[in-house]
Amino acid sequence: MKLITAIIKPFKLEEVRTALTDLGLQGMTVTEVKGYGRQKGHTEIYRGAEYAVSFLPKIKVEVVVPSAQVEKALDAIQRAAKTGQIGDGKIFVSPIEHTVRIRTGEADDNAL
Amino acid sequence: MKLITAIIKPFKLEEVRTALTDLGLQGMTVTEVKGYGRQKGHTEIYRGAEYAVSFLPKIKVEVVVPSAQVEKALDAIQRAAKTGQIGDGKIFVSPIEHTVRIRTGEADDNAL
Amino acid sequence: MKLITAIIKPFKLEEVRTALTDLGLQGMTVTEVKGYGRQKGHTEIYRGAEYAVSFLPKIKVEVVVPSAQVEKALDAIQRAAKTGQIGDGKIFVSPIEHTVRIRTGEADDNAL
Amino acid sequence: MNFNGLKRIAASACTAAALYAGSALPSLAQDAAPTLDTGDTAWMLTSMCLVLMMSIPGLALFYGGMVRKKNVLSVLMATFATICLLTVLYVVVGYSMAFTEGGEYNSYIGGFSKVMLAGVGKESLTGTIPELVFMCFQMTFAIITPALIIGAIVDRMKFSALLIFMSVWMLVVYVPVCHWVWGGGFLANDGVLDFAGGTVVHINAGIAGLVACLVLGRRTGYGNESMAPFNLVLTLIGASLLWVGWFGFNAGSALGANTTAGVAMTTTQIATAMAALAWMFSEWLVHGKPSLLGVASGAIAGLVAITPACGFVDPKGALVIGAAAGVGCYIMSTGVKKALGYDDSLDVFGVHGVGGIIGAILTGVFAVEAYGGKAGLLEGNFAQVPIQVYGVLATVVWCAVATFVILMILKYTIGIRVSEAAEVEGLDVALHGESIQ
Amino acid sequence: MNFNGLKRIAASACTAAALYAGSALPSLAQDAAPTLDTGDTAWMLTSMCLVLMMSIPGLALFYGGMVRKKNVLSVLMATFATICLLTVLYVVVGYSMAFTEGGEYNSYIGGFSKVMLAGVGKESLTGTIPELVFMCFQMTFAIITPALIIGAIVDRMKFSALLIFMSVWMLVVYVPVCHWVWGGGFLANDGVLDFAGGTVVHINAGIAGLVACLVLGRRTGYGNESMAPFNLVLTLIGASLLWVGWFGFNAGSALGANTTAGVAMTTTQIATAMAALAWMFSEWLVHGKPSLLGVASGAIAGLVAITPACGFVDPKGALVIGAAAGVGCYIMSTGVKKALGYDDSLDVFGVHGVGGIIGAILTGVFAVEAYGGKAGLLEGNFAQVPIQVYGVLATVVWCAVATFVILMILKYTIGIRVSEAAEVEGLDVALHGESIQ
Amino acid sequence: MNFNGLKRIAASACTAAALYAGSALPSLAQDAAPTLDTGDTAWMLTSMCLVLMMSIPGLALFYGGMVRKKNVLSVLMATFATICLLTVLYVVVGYSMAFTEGGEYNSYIGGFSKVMLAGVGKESLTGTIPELVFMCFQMTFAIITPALIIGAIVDRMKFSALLIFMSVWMLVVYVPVCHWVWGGGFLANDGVLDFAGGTVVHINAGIAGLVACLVLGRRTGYGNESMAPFNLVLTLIGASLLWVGWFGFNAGSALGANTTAGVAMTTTQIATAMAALAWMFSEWLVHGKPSLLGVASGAIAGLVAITPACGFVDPKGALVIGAAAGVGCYIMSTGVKKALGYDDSLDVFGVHGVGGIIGAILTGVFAVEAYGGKAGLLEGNFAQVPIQVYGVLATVVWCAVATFVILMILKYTIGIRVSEAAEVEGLDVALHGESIQ
Ligand SMILES: Nc1ncnc2c1ncn2[C@@H]1O[C@H](COP(=O)(O)OP(=O)(O)O)[C@@H](O)[C@H]1O
Ligand SMILES: Nc1ncnc2c1ncn2[C@@H]1O[C@H](COP(=O)(O)OP(=O)(O)O)[C@@H](O)[C@H]1O
Ligand SMILES: Nc1ncnc2c1ncn2[C@@H]1O[C@H](COP(=O)(O)OP(=O)(O)O)[C@@H](O)[C@H]1O
Repeated sequence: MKLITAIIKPFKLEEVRTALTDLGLQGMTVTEVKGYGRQKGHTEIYRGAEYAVSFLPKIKVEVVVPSAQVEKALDAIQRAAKTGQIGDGKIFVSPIEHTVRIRTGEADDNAL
Repeated sequence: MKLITAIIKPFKLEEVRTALTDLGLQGMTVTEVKGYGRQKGHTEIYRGAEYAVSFLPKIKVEVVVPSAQVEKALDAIQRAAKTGQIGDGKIFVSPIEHTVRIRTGEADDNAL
Repeated sequence: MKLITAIIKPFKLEEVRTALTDLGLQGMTVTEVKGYGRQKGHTEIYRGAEYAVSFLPKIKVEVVVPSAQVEKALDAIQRAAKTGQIGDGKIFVSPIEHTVRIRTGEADDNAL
Repeated sequence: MNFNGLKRIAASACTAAALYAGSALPSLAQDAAPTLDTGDTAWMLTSMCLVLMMSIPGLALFYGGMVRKKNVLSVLMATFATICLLTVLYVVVGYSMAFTEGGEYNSYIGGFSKVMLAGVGKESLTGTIPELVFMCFQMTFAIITPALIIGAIVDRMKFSALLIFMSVWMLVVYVPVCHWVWGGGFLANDGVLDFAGGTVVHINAGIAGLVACLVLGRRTGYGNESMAPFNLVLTLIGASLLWVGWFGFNAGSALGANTTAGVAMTTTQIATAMAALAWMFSEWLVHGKPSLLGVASGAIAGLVAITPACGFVDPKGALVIGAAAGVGCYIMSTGVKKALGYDDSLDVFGVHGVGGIIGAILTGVFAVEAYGGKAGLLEGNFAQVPIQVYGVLATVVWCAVATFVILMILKYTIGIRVSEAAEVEGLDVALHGESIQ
Repeated sequence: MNFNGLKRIAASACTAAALYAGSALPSLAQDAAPTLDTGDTAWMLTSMCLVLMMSIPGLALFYGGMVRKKNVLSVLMATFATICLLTVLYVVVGYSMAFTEGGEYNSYIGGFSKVMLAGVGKESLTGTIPELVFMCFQMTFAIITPALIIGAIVDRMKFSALLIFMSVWMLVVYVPVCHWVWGGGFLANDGVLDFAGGTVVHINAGIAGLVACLVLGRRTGYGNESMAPFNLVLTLIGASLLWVGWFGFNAGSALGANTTAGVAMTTTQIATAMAALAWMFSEWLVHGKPSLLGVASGAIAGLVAITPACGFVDPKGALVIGAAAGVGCYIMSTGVKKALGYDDSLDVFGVHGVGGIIGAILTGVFAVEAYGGKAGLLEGNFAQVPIQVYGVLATVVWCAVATFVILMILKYTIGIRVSEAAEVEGLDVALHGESIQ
Repeated sequence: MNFNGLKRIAASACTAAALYAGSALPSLAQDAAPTLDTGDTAWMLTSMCLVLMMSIPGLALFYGGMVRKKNVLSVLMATFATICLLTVLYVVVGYSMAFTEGGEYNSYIGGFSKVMLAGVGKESLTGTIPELVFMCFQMTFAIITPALIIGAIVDRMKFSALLIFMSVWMLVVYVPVCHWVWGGGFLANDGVLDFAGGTVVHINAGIAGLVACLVLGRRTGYGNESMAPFNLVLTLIGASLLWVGWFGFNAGSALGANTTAGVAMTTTQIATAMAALAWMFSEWLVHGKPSLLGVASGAIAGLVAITPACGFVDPKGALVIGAAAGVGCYIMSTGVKKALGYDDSLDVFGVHGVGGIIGAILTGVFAVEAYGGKAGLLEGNFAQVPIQVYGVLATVVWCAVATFVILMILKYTIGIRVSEAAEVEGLDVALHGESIQ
């Protein structure tokens, strides 16, 4: 199994979720994160005090998939999350050695 | 070392924490996340506009443990987090190659 | 590529970010997390009801770097995040097998 | 003389009830030079504070809690800045155009004799209160009415365009209609009943809101993205302060601490509660759950609908008006809006427009001579309802046309809508460089 | 006649102080037909607004900020909906049963002569103010009292059961006790002193809260899970608005802008501040840290305790009453509650019940003839304290029994508690389909 | 006799306008024993509530929204606890020292004849209102003034030191200056004009804030870490309630529901709106974006600047004063503060100090005889401006010296600043054991 971690623009979450479920992936975990990168942030000014906000709101989508489905998933995510604008985000793939479904104790692919 | 990532129901956090500390694990990091899966969400209606809330609040517990302790830890988490109801969550195990304790510079198992 | 995950004290974020950008690392993702460890929490009392708050606010910095740069990055983070006080946090290194830049489709090191 | 007479007309329109019942404001009833009544003045000073509180923080919070997090501050800003700008504008010219003799055009608009409050001296009185207090009280009506429109254009209107629109709209739409009804204009003379501003304030704002949201177009993502309210706690605070402040609006429109104020307070409380329940139970029936946003919206609908009626009807009438407003506004703000697909974002038309029309017409039905000096349909006066309808139509037509023209001119000159990028980023950061943490 | 006399008793109960001191309300003191006083009316119109503001948003926020995030909206909803429902109920029958002649049962309950405000005309007066204003003012008391009980049953009561309970409780518990003390019932005749409602409002609500939380049972997870307040900023806003609004409650109970109102305002401000400090320092001593929730709770305790006394005691008495309430309520709401283990979630009994009892009894101790026309223990009148205790007991017994019976009937018919699943999910989503983001 | 005369001076200082215009308060103008006016009393009861609302929740929220999340509750706590502590202190000794005859030292400080309100009976009057109401009204001024200073010392001052500082400061700085201007002290006799407290309240608080932030030093991380406001929604609510409540402060200072109150209400509304716009547009020009914090800050600046002038100037004067305050305070709170590098955290000096000075001096310029009975520079009275400057200087010098000494003594005894660890953790948890979720 692999863990696919995608950092995307917040308003793209719904599209990404649909793209993944269309592949038959039935679960994912998302986190509100802040991202720093090529996309520049903005400046806020409060009574003359300027604060550069260089971290922008992003959504991290984590989905663990059977190794076989990694390609399709990467594809789907990229297509769904892409706007072509700077700041679209990244996708990272890393290994998962073992998975357990807490409710049933099922393991690995059966746990997904 | 391994990173054990558990997605659990929020009100189970205390039990899971105790279960882990009882094993002598002295640290962990938790994140508020939203989960999508078999457990169905709810619908909110504001002045007739319906919004399906399909992501449910979950807690992500991350704990890095010496490889030797992975089994015990998985066990402890599963027992503590289980309600038997759909939505109890998952546990994922992934490899950690290197660890550093910022304060002391200690490395790997000594850093945990 | 490697994923470097650093759990640090919130007010150290700016310093860590600068340290990393000084290395030419152009991106990172941060998450507000809560940490449990040797550093003790505090107690809150509301009308006599005491609640022990054992999870402390921390910041999780995640940066994916080319394997070659791991050492330099670890160093930089440790130097920037260190106060010498208990609770400074940890740094974990884990493998990343594949990376994609959503905007361009570029892969691996080029995607960073 | 003319001048004094005019003032008395201005006042009497508001206190028709008192006048006809003939005694509540003795100094108005007789022709002797009026003298200051400290009790009436105390209540009107208080009423001005209450109505101002309706706008800030009341209305600002009521609206602010309903938008998405990224736009909350922009809604508060739009409301607060509008209040400030229109306060100045009203003092400079608005009051004069609303409440002075307009010469040959007096049926339609007042004159400029009191520009910059010229001749409104410290000792000058309106009825039994200082004219300056009367002016301040009327000002609070003139500034909240345009502010109500904000609910229809949130999340997408340019701030600069908003300020210009508000200024022009107050002078071209609010002030004339106010003059028609309360300043001695043609609607007053034709016998239209509007105790505290159902027509002048709410129908006016409601129609303008509808036109504005149509001209502006829908919010980006409307129908697809979730636009669930950020924090209904703010909306609840706002609705509550609107309710409390509304007693200054309605009972204050008696222009004194008299029995008419007592009637207005009672009918307002009854209709508001009834409308809130009506909306809540309708929703409970239809969607299976009663909601906080629903009960709060119902309360506002009731406040709106009782506004023109509060000094003219009795408790029973107030109950019916409240029930009708609760159900009527619920249907318009949910089913009908969805069906027609326009994005009246926070239901300015659905609540203020619809509620105002329901209230204006039912005033003609439930007016009770013993309470407000005017008989309604139920007391056999068949003439009143048509007059009320006529007042509504006059306002709707003028407001719709004028609002449309103003917005079109702005649209093709400076532009009225922010860029899509700004809309996605959120107006708080894009327009004001601020954000909620 | 009887009718007028009754009204005067109703009023005089509230203004005992004024009456005995014999002059503050001249039009009441003599038998000549009372005439409207615009100053008194202005203050009473204002007072009604202030007391309404205590409930919404005051009380709603005070309670809402203390629960967990998932239940905040449900607390606001319970308060707001209760206010609306009871407003209608009070107009329909509550006012009549509280303030009219009850015939042979008059010592216990009023009659139905003013059902739907029959005969409460525009011109009818109570003392020097319109009866409609008096009715609205009294209504705000009748709607906030049941709303206070909400603090004891948050996070677990069914919304439908809550609405029914509130309605029945107002008619079966509040209205009779109000009649006993202010409507010419037996407690008034026996000389019980309760200037603004320590017994009628606070002991009543406090006892009902205790019974309700016992019948309902503890919140799921009580003692194990953290139930730390979501956002004390809301609680601070609520406490502040309660404090400000309480001047309408206490000084408004003078039924006019007179010297008695001045006394009530002064003693209220003093006792409140003193109680807040007393709670804060007790806590500082015991737990090592002064807290915002503590100082705010102390302020409410002081407001509660001075309520029955505010028109009868002098500044020194107010200081002592405040100090006693601050310390007493602190002990009951923290140590004692913990020891006994009942889940009076937001301390309705600990603050309103205990504070009300302390205040009621100390009124009998510190009453000063020169201020309120009644001598207390310190001035050698040994009779008053026993009378006060008797008043407290009568209320406690009736309230406890009636509340218990009502809840039991509901429990075994429609049920009063939500499912555990709903409790875990949170009432905002489970009951109202809404949430705070 | 002396006693009555003194009271009249006390009152007349506040109502100079009324007196000179010679009629608004007839019972004061003539020497006959004054009688209670229910209308005046109604307005003053209301005004006390409004001014209290300015402090809690107004000021608490205005400040609380501007700090970082970890310190919000500590700001609310500091404000609320200060209000409570000073209420008690004012009743015990403050009122007496401010408003009684001080014998040979009377030019500088009052006496102790009314300690614990001795002799302030139920029936005793000040002008046409109960003295107890006058005392409560004055109390609200005495408690908000020290509370204003909190904005300068947030995020770093010890709570215990804060309470002691507030208590001593009220007695050593506020009370004397209040006596100088309103209690028959030397500034009143020298003809300094301060209608509602520009000097007594705002310059006083502003200077004390500046001294305090200099003695305390900057917040840890100032200039490096982001100290962006946590939630400007709270600040907006606070600013709005301050604005609404300020009518009690300014129009209430007429001590009655009279034409002077009407003037004060009008000029206050105009200057506030104008100042808000002035700040907003300055900012828009300089930084390219108009901000909510800016427009709200401008409104407060305008309220501050019009305070000394509100009963003396006409609408035109109010417009100019507002504009001057908006621009002046904007410059001081942004550019200048940054340049000088002191950490007046929430701009107590920049807004209250600067605004108060601008207002005090411009009062001497724009005073209009027909409105306030006093001619200003524009009407050819060249004497007034120097007198105003003299009043400002006297206050600045005394306030600066006394504040510095008090803080130094505290610094070298119990200490005034929390540990850096506590500052990093946040005062909510460190000092009060509470937090916002
Ligand atoms: N090396 C990295 N490690 C972790 N996250 C990264 C890295 N680089 C970029 N990101 C994440 O991806 C987001 C988008 O990256 P950015 O450089 O702004 O645009 P783009 O991906 O289009 O080049 C960033 O906001 C950050 O959250
Ligand atoms: N493939 C997955 N990758 C990442 N997280 C997942 C995945 N599947 C489920 N989860 C997480 O586990 C939670 C519980 O899963 P769900 O299917 O609802 O119940 P159960 O685990 O009992 O089958 C989800 O809310 C989600 O956060
Ligand atoms: N085994 C672990 N797995 C994951 N996170 C950990 C682990 N141990 C510590 N942490 C994180 O590191 C933070 C600091 O650890 P702590 O033991 O408090 O101090 P120190 O790192 O100085 O020994 C914790 O708050 C927690 O977030």
